[in-house]
Amino acid sequence: MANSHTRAKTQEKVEAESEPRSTASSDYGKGALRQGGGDSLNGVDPEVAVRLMRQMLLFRRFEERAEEAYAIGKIGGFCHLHIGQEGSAAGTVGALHQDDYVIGTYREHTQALAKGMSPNAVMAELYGRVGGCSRGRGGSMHLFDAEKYFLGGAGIVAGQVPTATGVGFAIRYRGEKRVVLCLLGEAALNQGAFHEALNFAAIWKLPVIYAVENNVYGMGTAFYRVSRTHVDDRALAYGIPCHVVNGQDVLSTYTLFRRLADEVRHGSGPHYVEIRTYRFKGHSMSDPVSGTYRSKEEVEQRTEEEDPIRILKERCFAAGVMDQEELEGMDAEVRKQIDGAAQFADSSPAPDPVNLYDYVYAQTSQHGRLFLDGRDDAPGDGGAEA
Amino acid sequence: MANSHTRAKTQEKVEAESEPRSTASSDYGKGALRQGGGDSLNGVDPEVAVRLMRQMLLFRRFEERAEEAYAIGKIGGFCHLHIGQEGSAAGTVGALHQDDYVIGTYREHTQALAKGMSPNAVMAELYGRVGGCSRGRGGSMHLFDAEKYFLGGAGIVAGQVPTATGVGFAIRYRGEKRVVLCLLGEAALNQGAFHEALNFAAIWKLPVIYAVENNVYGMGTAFYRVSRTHVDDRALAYGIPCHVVNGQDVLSTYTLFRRLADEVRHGSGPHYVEIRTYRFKGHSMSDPVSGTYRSKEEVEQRTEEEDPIRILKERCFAAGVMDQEELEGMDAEVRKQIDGAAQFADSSPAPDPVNLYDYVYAQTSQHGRLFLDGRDDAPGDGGAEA
Amino acid sequence: MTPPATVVQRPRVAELTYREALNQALQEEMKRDESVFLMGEEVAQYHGAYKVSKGLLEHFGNRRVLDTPISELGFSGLGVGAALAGLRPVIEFMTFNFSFLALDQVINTAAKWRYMSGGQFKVPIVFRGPNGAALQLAAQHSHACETYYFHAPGIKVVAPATPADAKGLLKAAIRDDDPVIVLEGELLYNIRGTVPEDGEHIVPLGKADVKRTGTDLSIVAHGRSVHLALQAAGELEQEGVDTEVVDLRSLRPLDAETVLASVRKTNRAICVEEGWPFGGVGGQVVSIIQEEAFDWLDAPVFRVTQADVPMPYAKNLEQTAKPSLERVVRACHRVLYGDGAWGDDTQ
Amino acid sequence: MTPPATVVQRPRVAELTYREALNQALQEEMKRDESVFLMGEEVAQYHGAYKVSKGLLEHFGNRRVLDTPISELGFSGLGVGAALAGLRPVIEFMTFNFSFLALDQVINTAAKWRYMSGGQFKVPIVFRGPNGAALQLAAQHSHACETYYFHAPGIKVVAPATPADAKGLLKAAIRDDDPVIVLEGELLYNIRGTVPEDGEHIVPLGKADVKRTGTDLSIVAHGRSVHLALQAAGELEQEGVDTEVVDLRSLRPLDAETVLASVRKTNRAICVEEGWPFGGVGGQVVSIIQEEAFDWLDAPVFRVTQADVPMPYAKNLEQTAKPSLERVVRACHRVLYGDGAWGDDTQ
Ligand SMILES: Cc1ncc(C[n+]2csc(CCOP(=O)(O)OP(=O)(O)O)c2C)c(N)n1
Ligand SMILES: Cc1ncc(C[n+]2csc(CCOP(=O)(O)OP(=O)(O)O)c2C)c(N)n1
Ligand SMILES: [Mg+2]
Ligand SMILES: [Mg+2]
Repeated sequence: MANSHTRAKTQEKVEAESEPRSTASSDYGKGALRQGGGDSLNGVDPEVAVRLMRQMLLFRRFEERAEEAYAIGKIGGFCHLHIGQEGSAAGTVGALHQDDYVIGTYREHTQALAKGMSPNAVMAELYGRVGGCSRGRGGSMHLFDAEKYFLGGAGIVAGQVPTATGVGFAIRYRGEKRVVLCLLGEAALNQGAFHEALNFAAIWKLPVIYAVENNVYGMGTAFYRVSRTHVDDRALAYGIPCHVVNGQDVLSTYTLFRRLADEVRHGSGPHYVEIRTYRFKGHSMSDPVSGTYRSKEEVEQRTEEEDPIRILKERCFAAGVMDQEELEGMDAEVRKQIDGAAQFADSSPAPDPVNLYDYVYAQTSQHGRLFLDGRDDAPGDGGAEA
Repeated sequence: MANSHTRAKTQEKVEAESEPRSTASSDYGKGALRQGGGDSLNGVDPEVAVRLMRQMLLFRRFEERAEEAYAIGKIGGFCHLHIGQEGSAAGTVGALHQDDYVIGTYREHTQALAKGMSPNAVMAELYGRVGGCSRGRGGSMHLFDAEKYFLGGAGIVAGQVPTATGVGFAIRYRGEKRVVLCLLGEAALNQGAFHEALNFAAIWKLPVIYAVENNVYGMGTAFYRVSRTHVDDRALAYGIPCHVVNGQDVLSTYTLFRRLADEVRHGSGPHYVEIRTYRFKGHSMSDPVSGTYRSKEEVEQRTEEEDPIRILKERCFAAGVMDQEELEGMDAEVRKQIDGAAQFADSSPAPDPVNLYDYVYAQTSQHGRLFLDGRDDAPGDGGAEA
Repeated sequence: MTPPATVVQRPRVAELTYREALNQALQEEMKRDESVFLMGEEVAQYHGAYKVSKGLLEHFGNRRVLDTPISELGFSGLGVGAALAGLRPVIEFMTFNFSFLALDQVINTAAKWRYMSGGQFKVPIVFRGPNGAALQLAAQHSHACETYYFHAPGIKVVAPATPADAKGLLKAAIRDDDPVIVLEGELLYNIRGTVPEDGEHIVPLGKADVKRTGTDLSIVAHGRSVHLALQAAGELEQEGVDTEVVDLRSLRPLDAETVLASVRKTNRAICVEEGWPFGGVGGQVVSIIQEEAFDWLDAPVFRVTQADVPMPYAKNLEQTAKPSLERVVRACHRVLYGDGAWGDDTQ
Repeated sequence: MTPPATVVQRPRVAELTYREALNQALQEEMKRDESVFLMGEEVAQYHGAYKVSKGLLEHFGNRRVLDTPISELGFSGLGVGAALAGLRPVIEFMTFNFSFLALDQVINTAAKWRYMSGGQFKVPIVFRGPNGAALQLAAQHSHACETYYFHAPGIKVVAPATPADAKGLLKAAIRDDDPVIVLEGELLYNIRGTVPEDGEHIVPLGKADVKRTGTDLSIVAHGRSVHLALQAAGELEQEGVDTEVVDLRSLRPLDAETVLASVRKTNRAICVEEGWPFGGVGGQVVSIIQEEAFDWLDAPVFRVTQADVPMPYAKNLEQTAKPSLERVVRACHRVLYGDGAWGDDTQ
């Protein structure tokens, strides 16, 4: 299998217990990331390859539209795009079963779409409308869909890592054959929450896959500036098997996650994957694409060489499962879908302010006051019979 | 060197940078802990050996007296004894220079004494008297001595690890040739604070030695129940050299820390040491010595076989630097010293309640109220000229 | 003390400690609902640092009673995740002093997932453990943490004062679909009281309890301070003062109506709490009273709190720092017998 | 607005933004004192997420301006350790929303080391950064964190409303020997105002500032709410109401005397704040007013706060949730023109 590599803790006892099943490959290291366009589908089913292509196109067009909508003020607040990292959304989330859980970061539009959430509902959420997947309460950073088992949309760096681990706990508690995928950025590795959570997953053998999207930077800070070790070293301290995959190569990513999800579902305990990728845009809409912490040349070169869509395109063409015309047709379809999403978002109404106090609690209080802001419009919950 | 072992991260780049200078020895593993009584001083100066013996006797007698005083109500609150772990107090703190910093846990009576603090002031603190080293404000868990560079006495598990790291930062900032020793228990490794701090020490090459006293249990929980990896695996994730030493053998401990402190003082960056030891008493005064989470047999056997005082005694006798009579004479002196400490504590007055508001802030406020409890006795700070 | 209002038919009662009452609540709810589990430091093999979970491991096994590493942020977040996925975790903080480390998970995840998801997720989780100063545990181990939790919408907070309330409120908390903080009194675990054995003994969240009726003065308190208030009421009775003691029981929801009804009757009130004054519970209660019963007040509402200092270790300093019977009585006197020119004397 | 009282001789002044004023304070203090350094996420190469530290790396080098990993607990604790060892760290939280993760180090170490050591150690550290909701950042990124900090003795808290106060308070905070929390208004960074260029422009901690004098009504506010209060005062002026605006500037120490003097003059007051009500700043101010100026009050003191909900994302909901000019004016009207039977209307 190209572009993925696995390491396990060298210490005997732990290795014996964790039984990493990944086959180590020899292309680990700096070169791995540059070996994108292969000449085959690496054993991936052609139908799957086509589906992944469609997904990645959808993600790209969605994000481009979000960028436009932000520029004209239809979207507010923070907005973090995933452009350049589509391979990791499609290859990770796309490799799961429908009833597997996913929790992501604030850079999660595509992850939500990959889990099957409707582009309409996601776009409407970015617009802050009632038709949004979080009814306009969450916005870009806080997308949710309980029915699709998409749990967020978490805005505190690494905050979702314990949460995901707890979902894994619930799966094991009920004896289910499910997986929870926890997506995080490489900068989250420096948060204590990450460490505490991984230790739990290790000691209780929880069915969690930690997928670290290493896009080189956390805001303006390159990982090497805030760590003396590599991304794939960090989980070894807990005895969790570590894998590295080239996220720009969606087929490798997909293949690895398919296998790991299967293992986890059958009781392997947690896995940890470094997905090597690159963010083509700024950290958020207010961050310049280049100039401050990375050079224009760097961004241009990597955007040019490591576009996951181009890489898959070349593979699909080479394998003969798709040609230029089909691709263009697919893209046209996707664009239409995104137009529809934007229209849906536009026509969905803003939430009614009278519902401001909804969803804070399960229900208004039968006794006592839940809200003490003294506003007339606050639900008049509370007491009376005293 | 007997009973100490060093590991460094295997990854090339990091190894090259961290240049661990410890000589690896082959006695790493379960056996190491049982090899206490050697037949020589392992190159340690006889005078030093005698000093370490005196120190350990002082610690033992101090703790025994604290235990008695607690039983009759002279000491209140939580009280955590270090009996059985004297070798690690003497061998770590005792290996430092006077102007090196130390910060410890709530189990720090002996660590404070090892840093040269007066038994009188420490005992008086346990008694809650103004003559105490924290003027009666801190108690057993919060011993301080600014002049001796003893910074606490920290009651939140792992809370002192970032603090110590910051002291290391200050040392480097000023370009001083000093070391900060951070003492912690093995259970602290599961706190996020530990991880965040170690990463800082690694990336900024701070002059900190993290000394983990692995006494097997954190309260009633054996480390293997809350970790799949070993104590000495945890710092590898940051590229910090890891060492293991038998804390029941004070000479090995001393020798290792002397060397590491020297390296750190000369710019090596941080070191991490697992000190293998055992707690002979309960976690605190309310915790039974055995029965709940460890058997009577276990405690008896280890107390018998691994008493650091007995081990050093045998070495000293074997090396001819001390005989039974001298030892007894030393013990009698130490006991007298402790009697004096208890007398001092007893005769030191309780703090005067009129000083309740002292030391909360640098000074009472010139403007505005610092204290809002509406008490007549609160300093009448604040405003006026409005 | 009035018996809890929810108990309809005459239940079997037992004389239990506060600790045993909490233990019974846990046992009953774990029996009743397979999705309830207990997690925390030393809760299983050690039966809890304060022995609240005695026997639970033996009864329910290590699937449902779990010892954790010392990772407050981690296991709090783990609990939230488990709750999101449909379980009903009860998380024990060995003491609430250590919960500062977990605050982000409580405020930013537990309290917000329902809201941010537009109501799609619920977070039925209980965080419980001892709160407030015990004896000579010094500054890092003597926090009353009310303020840190009741401040944030999305969270509920209760603080039982008696064994019966401890059982009834913990059961209500476990059954509640929102995150509930249960602040147990570290010094209350050994107090005894009558507790309904009834498995359906629920004290609803948000209902204050008038623990003593009176006409001259209201003392508003919660948790351990209720006992101080009752003692003070006893002393004042000697002087012919008839004191009403309102035990808030819940801090959020807050039963303003019971407080207001009491003050409208007595026209005078004080608030007693174990915590610090800035941003304390008292300020909130005072605000409500003066906003909504301004015309009924014959005197300002005074507050008795811990001295505004970190808790000292020395026994005598600690006693001085804690709210005392004497201070409570003195505040009552001030409210009762002030010279009627409120304000001058305090300048 | 009155010029700061400490400036004696007529200083050179400049028209600066709040951001520039903070930057100037940092520059001046770093020049003045070698032991002052700045540490936080993106403060060096990126000049801070809000560009407050622009130019500092270039000026002072990476020894004194340090980018950190995303480890709030870690770098806060690091700062405390550095302070204990004699430095004067300025710690930037990218926003105070992330400071929950660091709370334990602030409350349990920074605030207590002096006390627990019987006065042997000082902890001269500043924690600063944007506080309060900005625009549509939703529930996890819109906290006003006053309550979490001013609650604990050992800590000081300030919240400047203007560029001049921002400079003067930050400088005072850096020179102070206790831990000081500087709550900067996330939406204030771009406001402009006159700022003394004087390197000794210090606004002492604990001194409120009467930003507008008036005789009919007092509005007590801090930070961004001061601007809302001033706007409201302008509106009320049209109606012939003469409003006094007291800018607390410091929340701890709290300048109760200035508040009380104002209320004793106007006999009516409201409190405005960006945060949530339970345990908020308003409750504290109300308590003091009614305890110490009871007889001067002609009406209850009402509070205007953020709606008691997590901050919603949608623009219109967010606007509804925030304290607005309209709500402030309405509260003033209530206090001014209530029917004099305070309490009935609110039941
Ligand atoms: C605890 C916390 N600290 C700081 C931030 C501000 N912040 C948001 S994203 C981010 C960078 C995260 O980088 P990374 O984890 O690599 O994810 P990426 O943005 O690259 O996808 C920072 C510092 C935050 N949201 N939470
Ligand atoms: C954050 C935090 N959680 C829990 C506690 C309660 N507690 C005090 S000591 C201790 C065990 C610590 O064990 P270890 O670190 O191994 O040190 P030892 O007591 O063995 O010396 C616990 C759980 C605490 N003080 N702080
Ligand atoms: Mg990144
Ligand atoms: Mg231990």
